[in-house]
Amino acid sequence: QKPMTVGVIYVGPRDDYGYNQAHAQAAAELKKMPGIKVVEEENVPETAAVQKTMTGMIAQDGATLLFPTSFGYFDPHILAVAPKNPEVRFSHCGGLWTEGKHPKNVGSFFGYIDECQYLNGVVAGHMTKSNKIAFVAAKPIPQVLRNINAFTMGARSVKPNITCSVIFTGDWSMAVKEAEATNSLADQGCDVFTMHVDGPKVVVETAAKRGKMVCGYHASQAKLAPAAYLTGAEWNWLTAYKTIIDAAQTGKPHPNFLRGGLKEGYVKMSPYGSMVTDAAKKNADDIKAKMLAGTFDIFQGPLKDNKGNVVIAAGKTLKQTDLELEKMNYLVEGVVGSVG
Amino acid sequence: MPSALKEIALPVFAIAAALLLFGVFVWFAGVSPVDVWVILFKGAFGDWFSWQNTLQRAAPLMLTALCVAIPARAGLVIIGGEGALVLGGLACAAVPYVMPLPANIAGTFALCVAGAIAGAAWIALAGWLRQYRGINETISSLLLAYVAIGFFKHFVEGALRDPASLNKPATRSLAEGLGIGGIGGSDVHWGLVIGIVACIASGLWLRFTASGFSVRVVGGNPRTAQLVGLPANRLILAACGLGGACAGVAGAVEVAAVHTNANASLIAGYGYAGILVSFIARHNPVAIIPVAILFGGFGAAGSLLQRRLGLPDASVLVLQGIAFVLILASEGLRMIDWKALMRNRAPVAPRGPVIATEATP
Amino acid sequence: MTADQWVALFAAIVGGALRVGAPFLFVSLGECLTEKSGRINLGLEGVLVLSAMASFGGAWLTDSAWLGALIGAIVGAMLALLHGLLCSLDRVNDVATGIALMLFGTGLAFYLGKPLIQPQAPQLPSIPLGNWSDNPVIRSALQVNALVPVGIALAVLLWWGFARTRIGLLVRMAGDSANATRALGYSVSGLRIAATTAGGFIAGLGGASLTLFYPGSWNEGISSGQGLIAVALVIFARWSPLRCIGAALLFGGAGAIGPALQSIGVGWGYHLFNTVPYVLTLVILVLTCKPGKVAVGSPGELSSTR
Amino acid sequence: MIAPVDPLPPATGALALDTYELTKRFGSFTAMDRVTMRVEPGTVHALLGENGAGKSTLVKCVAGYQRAEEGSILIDGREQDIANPIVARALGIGMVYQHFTLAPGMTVAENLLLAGGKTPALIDWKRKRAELKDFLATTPFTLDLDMRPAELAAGEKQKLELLKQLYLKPRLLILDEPTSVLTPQEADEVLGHVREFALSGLCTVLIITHKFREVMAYADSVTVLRRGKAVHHCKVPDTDPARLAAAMMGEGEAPPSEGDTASAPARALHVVTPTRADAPVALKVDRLRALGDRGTLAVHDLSLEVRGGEILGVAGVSGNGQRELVEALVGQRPRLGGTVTVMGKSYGARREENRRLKVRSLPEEPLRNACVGDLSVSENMALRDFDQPPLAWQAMGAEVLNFPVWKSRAREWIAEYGVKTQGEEAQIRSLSGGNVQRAVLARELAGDINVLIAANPVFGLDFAAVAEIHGRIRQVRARGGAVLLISEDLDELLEMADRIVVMSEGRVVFETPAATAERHVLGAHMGGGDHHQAAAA
Ligand SMILES: Nc1ncnc2c1ncn2[C@@H]1O[C@H](COP(=O)(O)OP(=O)(O)OP(=O)(O)O)[C@@H](O)[C@H]1O
Ligand SMILES: Nc1ncnc2c1ncn2[C@@H]1O[C@H](COP(=O)(O)OP(=O)(O)OP(=O)(O)O)[C@@H](O)[C@H]1O
Ligand SMILES: [Mg+2]
Ligand SMILES: [Mg+2]
Repeated sequence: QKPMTVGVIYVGPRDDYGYNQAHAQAAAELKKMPGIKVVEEENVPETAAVQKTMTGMIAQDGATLLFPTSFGYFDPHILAVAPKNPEVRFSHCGGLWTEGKHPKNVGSFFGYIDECQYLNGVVAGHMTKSNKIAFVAAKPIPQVLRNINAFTMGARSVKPNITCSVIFTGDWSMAVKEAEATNSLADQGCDVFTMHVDGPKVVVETAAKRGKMVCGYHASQAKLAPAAYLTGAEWNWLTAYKTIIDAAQTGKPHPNFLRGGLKEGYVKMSPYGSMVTDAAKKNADDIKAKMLAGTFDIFQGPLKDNKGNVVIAAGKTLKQTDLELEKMNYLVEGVVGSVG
Repeated sequence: MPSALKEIALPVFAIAAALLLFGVFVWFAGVSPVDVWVILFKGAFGDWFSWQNTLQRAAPLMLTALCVAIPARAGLVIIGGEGALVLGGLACAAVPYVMPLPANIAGTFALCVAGAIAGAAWIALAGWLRQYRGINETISSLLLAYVAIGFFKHFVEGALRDPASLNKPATRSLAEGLGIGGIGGSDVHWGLVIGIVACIASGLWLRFTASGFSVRVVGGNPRTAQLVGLPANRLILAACGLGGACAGVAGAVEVAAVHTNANASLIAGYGYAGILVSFIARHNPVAIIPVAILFGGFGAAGSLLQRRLGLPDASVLVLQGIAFVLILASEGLRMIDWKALMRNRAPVAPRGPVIATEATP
Repeated sequence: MTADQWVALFAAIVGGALRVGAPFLFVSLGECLTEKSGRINLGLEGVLVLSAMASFGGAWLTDSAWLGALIGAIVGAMLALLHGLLCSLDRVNDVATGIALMLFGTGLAFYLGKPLIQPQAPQLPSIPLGNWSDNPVIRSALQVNALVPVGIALAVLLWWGFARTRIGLLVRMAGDSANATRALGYSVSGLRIAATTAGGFIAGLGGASLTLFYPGSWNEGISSGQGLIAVALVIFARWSPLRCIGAALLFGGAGAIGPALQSIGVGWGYHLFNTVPYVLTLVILVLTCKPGKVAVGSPGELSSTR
Repeated sequence: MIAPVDPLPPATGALALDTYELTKRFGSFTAMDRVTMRVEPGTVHALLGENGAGKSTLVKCVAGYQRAEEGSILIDGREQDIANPIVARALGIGMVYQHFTLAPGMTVAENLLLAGGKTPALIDWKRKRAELKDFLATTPFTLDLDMRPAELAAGEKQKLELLKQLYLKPRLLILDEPTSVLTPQEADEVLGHVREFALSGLCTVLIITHKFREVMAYADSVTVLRRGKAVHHCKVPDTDPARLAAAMMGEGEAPPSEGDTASAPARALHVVTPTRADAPVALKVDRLRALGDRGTLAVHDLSLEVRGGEILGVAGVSGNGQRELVEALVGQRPRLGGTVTVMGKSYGARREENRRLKVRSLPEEPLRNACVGDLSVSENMALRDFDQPPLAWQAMGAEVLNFPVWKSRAREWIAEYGVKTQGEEAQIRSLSGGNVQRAVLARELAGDINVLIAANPVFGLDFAAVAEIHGRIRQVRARGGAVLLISEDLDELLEMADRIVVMSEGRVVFETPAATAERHVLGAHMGGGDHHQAAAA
């Protein structure tokens, strides 16, 4: 049988210690699977170029399944190419596919990594001495805000007086700005850091240099700062990849809407660093167990944003799958910063 | 060698040499140069698909290159086309916020006009700063480009943001009928035609009309232009405005044909690539067309190079770098009188008394 | 806002100026030297990125940050030498060549730098200038890049050299009048190539400061256009190496304002804050330029000064 | 290196220069063809020749700026390989180039020091400035060490050029057209000093000039170059301007009927038909003000009138606002105040006014001021009226250029004005200086003219070209046009003008009919009444 050709498209360099690397690691696993051929292209901007890359993978390489992994690839690029190639399956990472609105040969998958950020927050809450923690973020978009809020709420579940300062750099990858943001936050007395940028390497190293602690993101950065790394929120894309490929190989319908958190194996935590206290570990592990059991909800009322407005009414609980969470546009109480 | 032949032959030699050098380069990386050459050709010009790929990438470059070329003919080196492009895109996306547009070709035209005006104003500002405040336009246009990008992001992520654009801040999408579609069902959108028409039109304008000729006079020697009473300031502003308008249209076309809204992906470096395209075309608007296609071809081929040979994406940057360095260098060799050089090589019998030419100074 | 926050804000801006300003200092000194000889090098962006990669790689391979910085500087000098050689050909435009070399330099750096994204390399030491204070914020803000004193020394050296050494006067003469230089029997191209190369060496140290001190690792987004903007810095500094120090600190400080304000909760318009250095440069140009006049100190042969 | 056979020549004092069959080619063009000549030590030797005769090429080879392909240069009888200016300087050869070789942005002190050749690697400015001050005290010129050449007037620059060479204590001093930017008084001052220098045995002087007056007054011997060949050598006492002119022109051609020398016979030929006093005022400048490059007022409330059929000469030492006046008149410099009227109508140098009021100009340095070097001869010839029929026709709302008409008219003008060019399609920058001037002349003198503004129109041209251009300007006058002739050459003004005004420090300080004008009176006013006046009085 002819091997199935799978195309993977990255928006940045494959080995960025971050978002793209998490995908590239899964792609590397795919390559080892029998009957699968992988073609890859990195640093593909979210312009007409990605449309050309997709059609090129289809026309020139014979790809029948594509993983365009950047959020910005979906609209309009995948939506422009997919209808012209109904026999090809498109699996977008980012979670935008809507029943009835988007083609059937397109699907999206994403992970509830805010669960891991919540756990990051719990560990941070135990470890912080100044009761000030920090988040270096790229842009004030729902995905990022959800992580900031989860991190803050995790920490405040330990000590309710903790504040989390956030700085938006404005770009997904801008090394000097990220370092500067980290330093500013350190100057303000923050002592545990996490981030949501494409390549967390700079933040991790800068924070470690300032003698602060960090929680990682995207992939494990433990190697970069073994003494400062508490734990981290990691993707595990292989789970989603395999589900989608299985469907394609067996001729099952294309899984259009895939989501998962810790329970489904879409995300995972980095192993705890050596200085994490037992109390912190225990608290985090307990919550993690509840998450794995499906009995823990991060976002439940009453919840106020940092301007004092009630954003989730008392008694209301938003499940992870609730689409309202994907429209988040506020920072919860305890976050120092504004959405702009 | 007839000069027209030389004009073509030298860049062609330069590209051939660049390919050769690049072959050596990848050979060090353990990849067969022959494979690389074959794939480069296939990826850029091998079949109709590759051609579409190449042309599609070339389209915005033609317009951003005009943003360098037209002011250059008026004597200005503008390198801030990126700023005009993003503002053009922003203006195009902003129009529907302020007035209703018919969802047809007239509406699309209005969008392009909005983009053109924004781009024109931005580059004309650089021209104005030069003419009236004595500020070097190369520097000011570069600075203005950074400022424009700041504005662009500020508005796209702020006042003009579509609340529904959740994780990728963008303006509201254009209505269905306002978009620019593909030519005859192909993937290549009408932006290519706009680019080619703009190149040819500005070429004709510069060559055959009185105002175009005036711009060339101003660019060739501003003092002479003043002597014969040409309104140098107005002509320079016009040239800047036209160039900026082209870049602005490039932004509008990117929005209307590709993105359907303005978002940060618009900042893709087309403005900077346009600088090189224009210089290599020697600021000749018509020559911009083939050079932009060559540039597009590099991009298209680079994509295939990654997928087939697993070379990193940067390899095409290296190839472009080598190629453009060599093409520019060949410009320096163009003026050499090869015939005279050959003749000088021939030994000349000394006619004077034979004295040792070495002496104690 | 509490006093502590004010101190932190102030420290963040001063510290930021020192940290972010270091690469600006080196590229502006490199560009200053290049422009004094009558040539513009827009390709310093390429030099900066390539030397950033080379210093990181060098430090990683030799296990010595200082050797890495030297390697970076030498690689920067080589790329600048290429620029110098190309521009000395007839009819070769320095702006276009600069952009082509920017492409070439970054391409080469990204290509060769792929295996360097993951590793960590030894870092340059920092000089604790803040030990007088017991405020940890001030102490950390004044942890100064060991290359900064080198840069300041270079600035003084250049300033002194331009005024009172033969080679300095000759470089200035090449930048002021090619004819005069030729009439004295010196090679204009030779002087310019030498100055461009030396400028690349200095700018290369800026690359080293990026990857070996701050932010201190190699990745493809390491430079945010510092090399390209060097041209503006030099104009800002009116071609004086001493004023380059001020210009670099100002650009660095302006870059630090946005994050510093956000860290105390002022979050509006950070994209606009990011444009502050560019707007400031424009404002200064508007205030200092006069139509039809060449500023004192600007090299007469420079294509960017009419 | 070969061991010296003869004892070394004395390292100081005037040297003897010989060239033997020196040949220099540029591509296929032989600029200097087997030139053999001898310059005796301690003399002033003049080189004469038409434009492009190869004078500059010859001396550049001696000064190491260019290298001859064949032949040899002998210094004190020994052949020397002068590979570059540094070697030349070591041999004691100093040269003042035809074009300024100053660094405009560096101070006078720095310029002098670098020219010194023996600049130490590290400079002790205190000592060096003292040295320079002492040196300046030994010369008749005064210059501020801290000024920059960009701020100096042309005459001062020329003095600085000379100082640069004198500072070296040269054994052979080469001057390439040193007086073209000086007033007669300044020229006399400079040449007098140089001649003294030579006669004292300190150095040999080789001087290039177009002015017979200077040759006759200051040179001991003269060599005439013609089309790259040395055609005539003689001692000055044994010759006269007519014979030199004949040698320059070639034997078969007629000697010039007039030249830039204003020698007595030439002036006698100059028949002045007086301007009718009731002729209308064609050009009226009223209290014109304009800034100079340094931002100071260069033209101070200047007023003047030129009537139709009149040539008004404007005399003055360069740097007294003449250039700024011309630029303000023709639109190359903003006017700060005052009015300019042509035929009673206000004139702002706009294109439409130029055409309606029939104003034309012949600026100095035509390639810099009146041409676009990259454009062709025919395009340059069309600059005045390319947007008018028949050179352009209206089509689709735009003026479309009608190139065949441009070309045919350019061909006619090329023939009429004798422009030497490879064709009307050749780039104008490939033409020689004189031919560029002719091409501009053809363009500017076409059709009716009310006002012609001419600035140094014959600067650096040979006398045949000078005669031709002067003739054409007189024709404008004869046809009733008003001519404003700005020139740094008093002789030219005395010969051409009906009336002369003197400009000093941006003002008109003196006016006189040309017929009764006296050199020394003009000179005194040009000097502005300070030390120049003392010298003239
Ligand atoms: N850029 C150029 N391209 C081609 N030929 C040139 C160029 N510059 C000069 N020439 C040639 O050199 C000659 C012009 O030299 P130059 O300007 O010194 O003239 P000249 O000898 O002083 O003559 P004139 O008496 O007319 O001033 C022309 O004959 C021309 O053919
Ligand atoms: N660098 C050059 N390239 C080509 N042709 C040249 C060059 N320099 C001089 N020539 C040509 O050589 C001829 C002699 O030039 P040269 O400058 O010696 O004339 P000249 O006698 O000094 O004239 P002028 O009185 O105008 O100064 C001219 O025709 C000129 O065009
Ligand atoms: Mg000459
Ligand atoms: Mg000449």
